[in-house]
Amino acid sequence: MTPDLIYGLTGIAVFAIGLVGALCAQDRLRRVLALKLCSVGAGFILVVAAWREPPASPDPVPHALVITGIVVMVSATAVALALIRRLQTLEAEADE
Amino acid sequence: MTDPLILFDLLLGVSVVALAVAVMGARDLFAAIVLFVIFGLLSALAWARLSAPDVALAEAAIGTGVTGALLLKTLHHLRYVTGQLDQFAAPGMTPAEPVPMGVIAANAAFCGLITLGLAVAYLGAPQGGPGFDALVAEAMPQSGVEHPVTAVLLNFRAYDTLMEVVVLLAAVIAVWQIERGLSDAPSPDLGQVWQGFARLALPAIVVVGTYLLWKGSEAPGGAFQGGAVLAAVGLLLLLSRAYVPRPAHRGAARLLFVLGTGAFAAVALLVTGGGRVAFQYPPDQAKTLILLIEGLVTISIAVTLAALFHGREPVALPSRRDHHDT
Amino acid sequence: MNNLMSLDPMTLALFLPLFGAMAAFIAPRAASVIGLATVLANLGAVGWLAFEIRAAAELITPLGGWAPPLGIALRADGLSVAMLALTGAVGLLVSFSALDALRDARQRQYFWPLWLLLLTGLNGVYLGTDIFNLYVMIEVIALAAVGLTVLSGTREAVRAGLEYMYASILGALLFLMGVGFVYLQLGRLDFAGLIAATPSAALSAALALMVVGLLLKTALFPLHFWLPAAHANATAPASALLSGLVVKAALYIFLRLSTYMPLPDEILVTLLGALGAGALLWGSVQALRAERLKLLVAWSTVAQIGLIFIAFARAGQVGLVESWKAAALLILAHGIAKSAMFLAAGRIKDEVGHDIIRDLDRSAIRPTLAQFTFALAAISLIGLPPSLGFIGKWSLMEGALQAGYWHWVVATMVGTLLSVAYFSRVFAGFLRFDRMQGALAEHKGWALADLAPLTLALAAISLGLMAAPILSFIELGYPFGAMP
Amino acid sequence: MSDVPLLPLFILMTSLLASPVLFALPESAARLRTAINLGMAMLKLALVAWLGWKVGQGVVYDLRFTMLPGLEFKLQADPLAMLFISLSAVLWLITTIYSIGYLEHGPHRARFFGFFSLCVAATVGIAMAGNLFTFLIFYELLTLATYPLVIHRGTAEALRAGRIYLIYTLAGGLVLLIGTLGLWVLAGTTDFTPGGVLEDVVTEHRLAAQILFVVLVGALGVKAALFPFHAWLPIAMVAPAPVSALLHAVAVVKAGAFGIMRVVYEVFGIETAQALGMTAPLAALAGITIIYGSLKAITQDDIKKRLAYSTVSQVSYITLGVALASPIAAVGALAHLIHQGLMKITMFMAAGNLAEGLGVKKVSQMDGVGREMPGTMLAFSAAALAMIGLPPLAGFVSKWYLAQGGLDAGAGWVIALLLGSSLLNAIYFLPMLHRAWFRDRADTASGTSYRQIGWMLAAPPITTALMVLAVGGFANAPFSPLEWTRFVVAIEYQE
Amino acid sequence: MLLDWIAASLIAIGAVFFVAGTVGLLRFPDIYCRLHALTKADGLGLALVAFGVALLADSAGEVFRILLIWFFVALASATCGHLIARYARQSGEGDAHD
Repeated sequence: MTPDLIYGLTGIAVFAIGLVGALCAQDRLRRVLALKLCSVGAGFILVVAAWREPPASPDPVPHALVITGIVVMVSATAVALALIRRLQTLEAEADE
Repeated sequence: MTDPLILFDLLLGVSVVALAVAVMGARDLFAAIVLFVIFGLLSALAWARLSAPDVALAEAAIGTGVTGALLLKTLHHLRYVTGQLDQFAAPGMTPAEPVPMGVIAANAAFCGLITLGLAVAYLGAPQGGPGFDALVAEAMPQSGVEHPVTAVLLNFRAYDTLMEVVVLLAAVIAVWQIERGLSDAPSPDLGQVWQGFARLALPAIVVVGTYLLWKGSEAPGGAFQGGAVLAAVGLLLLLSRAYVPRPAHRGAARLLFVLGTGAFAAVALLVTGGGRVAFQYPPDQAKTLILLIEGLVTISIAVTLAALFHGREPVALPSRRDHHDT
Repeated sequence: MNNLMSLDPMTLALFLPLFGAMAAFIAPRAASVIGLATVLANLGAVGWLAFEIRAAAELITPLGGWAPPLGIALRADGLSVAMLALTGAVGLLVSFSALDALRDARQRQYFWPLWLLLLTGLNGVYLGTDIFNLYVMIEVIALAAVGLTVLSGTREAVRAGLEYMYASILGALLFLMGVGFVYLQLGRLDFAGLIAATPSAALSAALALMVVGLLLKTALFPLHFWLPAAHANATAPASALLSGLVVKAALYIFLRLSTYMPLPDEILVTLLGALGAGALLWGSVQALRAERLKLLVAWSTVAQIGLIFIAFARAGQVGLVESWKAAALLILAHGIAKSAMFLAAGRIKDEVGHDIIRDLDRSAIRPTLAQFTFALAAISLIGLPPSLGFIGKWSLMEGALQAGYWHWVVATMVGTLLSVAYFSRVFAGFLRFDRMQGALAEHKGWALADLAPLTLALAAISLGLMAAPILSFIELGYPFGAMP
Repeated sequence: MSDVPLLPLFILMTSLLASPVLFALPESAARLRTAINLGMAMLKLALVAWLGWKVGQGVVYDLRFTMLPGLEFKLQADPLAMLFISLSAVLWLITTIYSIGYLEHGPHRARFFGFFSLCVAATVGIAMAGNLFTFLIFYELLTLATYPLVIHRGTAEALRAGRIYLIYTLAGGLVLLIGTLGLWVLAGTTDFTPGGVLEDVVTEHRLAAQILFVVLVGALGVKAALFPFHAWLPIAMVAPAPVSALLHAVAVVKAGAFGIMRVVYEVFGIETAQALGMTAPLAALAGITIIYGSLKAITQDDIKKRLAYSTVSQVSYITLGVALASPIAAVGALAHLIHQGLMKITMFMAAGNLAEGLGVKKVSQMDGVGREMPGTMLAFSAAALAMIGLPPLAGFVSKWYLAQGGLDAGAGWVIALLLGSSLLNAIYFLPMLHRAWFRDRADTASGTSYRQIGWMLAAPPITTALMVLAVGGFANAPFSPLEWTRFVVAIEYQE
Repeated sequence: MLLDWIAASLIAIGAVFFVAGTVGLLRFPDIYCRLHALTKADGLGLALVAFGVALLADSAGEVFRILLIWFFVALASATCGHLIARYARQSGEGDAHD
């Protein structure tokens, strides 16, 4: 048993949990959280795939990709959250 | 002989999955966000364990830190809008009806099915198989930097990285656009202790951020991690109202957002000529150019992340805090 | 300036809109001027690229001087240039009409940077050869597109934009997970690696993840749930861009991927076709029931995307060489006609003040030219000769007949009839005037703003006459099968 | 005169290019619109005359433009095309004059004349189409151009009629598309070639060819109002009178009949069609339509509806003549293409004048109208008598040839059919004439007194009525439609 | 070797404090008690762990950095505890058994 196996399966499970959450969650904020889980899951797979049995050093390219993915994800999250804030305000105004 | 740390790996893996379930299952949104932050930090730990310190840093700082702050800010806003601000642990935005067991079971089954399918495919793939290792090792000497991840980010696959900064730029433009005219939730008064903490922490954070940026060329760290840490400065400033964005700052903010992307793209274009294509830095100037780009990109990232936290573009403050400003 | 002379048109097509977007963001007052100049320059770059492709069939630029798989290369061939040209030309005309359609200064100020970033992303997709790079590009597109969707700022638009955002992120993340599996199996991410790969479980999973992600982004039934509201509630130029161009990016990636990594099973191809047929029927039925003009147009997009998937599926794995041509023609035809239609619908809404189909005749104001434009665009979308849509449909059905796939012919025919039915609801509104109150105004709405949509609609019709050269152009570089 | 290879294109363009100009003109620019309409119509007539002269000399016009690899947009001017173009050119001029008079004060004239022009362009395109693919293009254009004309009045009833019209004709067009595709897949070409293109294929793919025949003729039968696809035609009567005149005499119905001719003669070839066993059922169907249309016409009180059912019946003469597979019958069919056009346009314009001048729209209101509007009713009467087949009028000539052809083809029942049909024609036309001429005007019938109609309404039906007399009376003169018809048939039967 | 053992026991004791703090967080009835458990136990646990790890460090620089981390985490933790308590008191939430 090696770490990559464990974390690989971890990543897949996290991705699946996020996927199901994104499809089923009712709450707007929680759907964002679910998507975030998906992205971490995908990150796990890339990091795991880059891992090499020590003392060999890991492949740096997937690491760079995951960093890119993280930044992209925070951007998308920020936009989604801005939409949520806006929408909630508009709905609250409509209710009044 | 298995690694003695494998037990730790197992424990960590199980915790991460359990936390993911908890994030989805927690009935209180605030709890879900806190659990998510813990989840993110543990994931980062796992990645550090997988010899990916750069990724771990980025995930901890951006994926968890900044994202967590964004989520909490949004939650605060939602509670403000729906008039639940005063409740310490208000229920989520959804009615807190218990989810039927059948739905949970179906979700779990669906989830298990996806996991199973992907796991079969994963186990069938070559473990620790082919990669870019050899290519990177071969190209490193010409890259201009010593740290391979930085070399990939800013030289070999600089195009991706440029586009990633563009995504960030797009995000801040979109957020400004979406939130124009949106009224702010009142930011809480955090008291004297907090102000003292902020005063003490600020310089330390600046040092850490700069250090991360500087170390990036030879060791884990770099523009994104540094930028995220510096963005924390912005968050502190905004939260402690040491800095209040004003309409007059809009132009400067726009410039700062664009600075990194613009410099990156300009360098990428200007190095062309004499048979060189875009992004092909002359080997003798590669290090200088990369450091230049990294520095400017760090500033932009820090400012942009802080702006994403702040949300709407700076507008004139209403004389009285009013529900419908601008 | 010597430096700039050695630039290649592909790099220009990427950087021009990027710099334009930044400039337009920094200088909001000059955004319109900057935007128009950029879009024009972009079209120039694409023209230059097309010129070079005619001679060389394909062009490759390894960015940073690093050859794939380590680096990322830009590659153009006939198909990608056709998509770039579609984007550039439609984009230019939509830009012109945006000048008039966006009367609110703040909308205008944000429209340009977002649209130019969108253009950057689209151009990047059509020139990309690396699947991770494509992931980043579709995120650029997604963020800019969502920003455009909610430009109007109404509650419906923001709600639709949020749904769109969820779908977009989820689609992109599915794609990213697929990228992870590709790396796991192959250790590389460029197209050439995909072509050389032998089938395996991990690659099948990767393909499944990426295809589902792309289908979500391109809104193939039943993953279309986000599209109608998003496209119907955006401002007219944004709708035109979203419907005409944005969904095409994911379709294009799908087209490329499905050939580089052939679907492992004929049944899957048929399944995609069946989903396409489902989209065709469901989209048409919803369009028949839609009460608002823009919603009808948006549902027709769902139906038309279904048609494109039928085109993809109809010849199966063996005859794909012909399939993709039919699909590409339909993509081009839909891109032009649908953007014309959305712009026209926007003009009608602006002039009449609403877009309730039932009440379209009640108004004394008759934006004649916009209505005419709408009708012309509908002709192309229905697939009547000699429009480009007709040519696409013809090649679809010809191939299906030749392969003996009667069911696809029947599905296409039913879809065509339904499209006649739902578009004729609109025509009837345009042409009736018995219930009209008040005097008839004369030729109201002969505005300069009608020029852009009219040009697009006329192009959608007349490009059918150019089908032969278009077809021979998209074959340049033999987009499928052979790769560097 | 030197040879102009693009002549067919020019003829097409006279109306195709006029259309956008007419659209763009403001409503108030009536004079300019009239000038353009008449100018273009006359220009086209002149060009057609020139073309006819050239074709008569044996000049071959053949314009091609590749649309898809191997698939061409092709215009040609063969004698058969000339027959149809001449008809449309002559009648366009006349109908244009009539329309200008009819719609002088109506709304949406720009739109009307734009589509009107487009409609004629489509008809000319159908006539000159060199292959089925090109034919299909103009066939669909015709549908689109006529739809706005049918619903021109913009009432709920007109819209309903328009919807039915659109569904019928577009569905027909779609089936024609499938048929064209099938032909393309089966034969590798869609060119119109005397003798047909399927000769080599039928032995191997007999069933496919039979299905193709049914599909193509069925699709064209929609516009040709062949039973049971005729339902749209009487409903489309809500259109303004000049539109009805155009629809029935020149454009839509004739396009279908002309298409059937092309398909039978030049896609399948008459021998192949016979060998496939498809001509006899087609002839039977045509026969049924002839009787059915006449029977329905008798029961109609609305003048235009009665005329419409009469059209259903009369157009099938053409199909019958084609399906009988005899050269003599073919002469009758082709001649009837022209003759029916002239007769029917006269009657529709006359009916329009009755409605305009007296407000008379029903047969039961026609008492004594002959004395109020003698010119119009004389024209109507001449056309009606010709339709019944009174020698030596136009209808008699076509019926005579059809009967001869029936004998030639060994189908004796055709004689009975024609006699029966003529009897029915008499039953539904003669009462109208009787009322018009021999009864007194009942003042209370409609309550409206005679309103002066201008020369633009009065002259056209009289002109066409004179033509009806001429083509019948001088049937054997050189360059008469009949003579030209014989020339065409000689080509189609490759004699 | 001895140093290793001392370090290990320090870390272990620190971990025990963390566990105790966590149990308190989960079991105590109201917010102030929970805060009490958390800040006290965690503060001590952190100090012990940091000290233990510092003993294992290779260089003085590393020791310095570990101490710096301890300092800032302790500071942040204390500030957070203060903020929570303050907020709880303002909203009157502390009285409820939540």
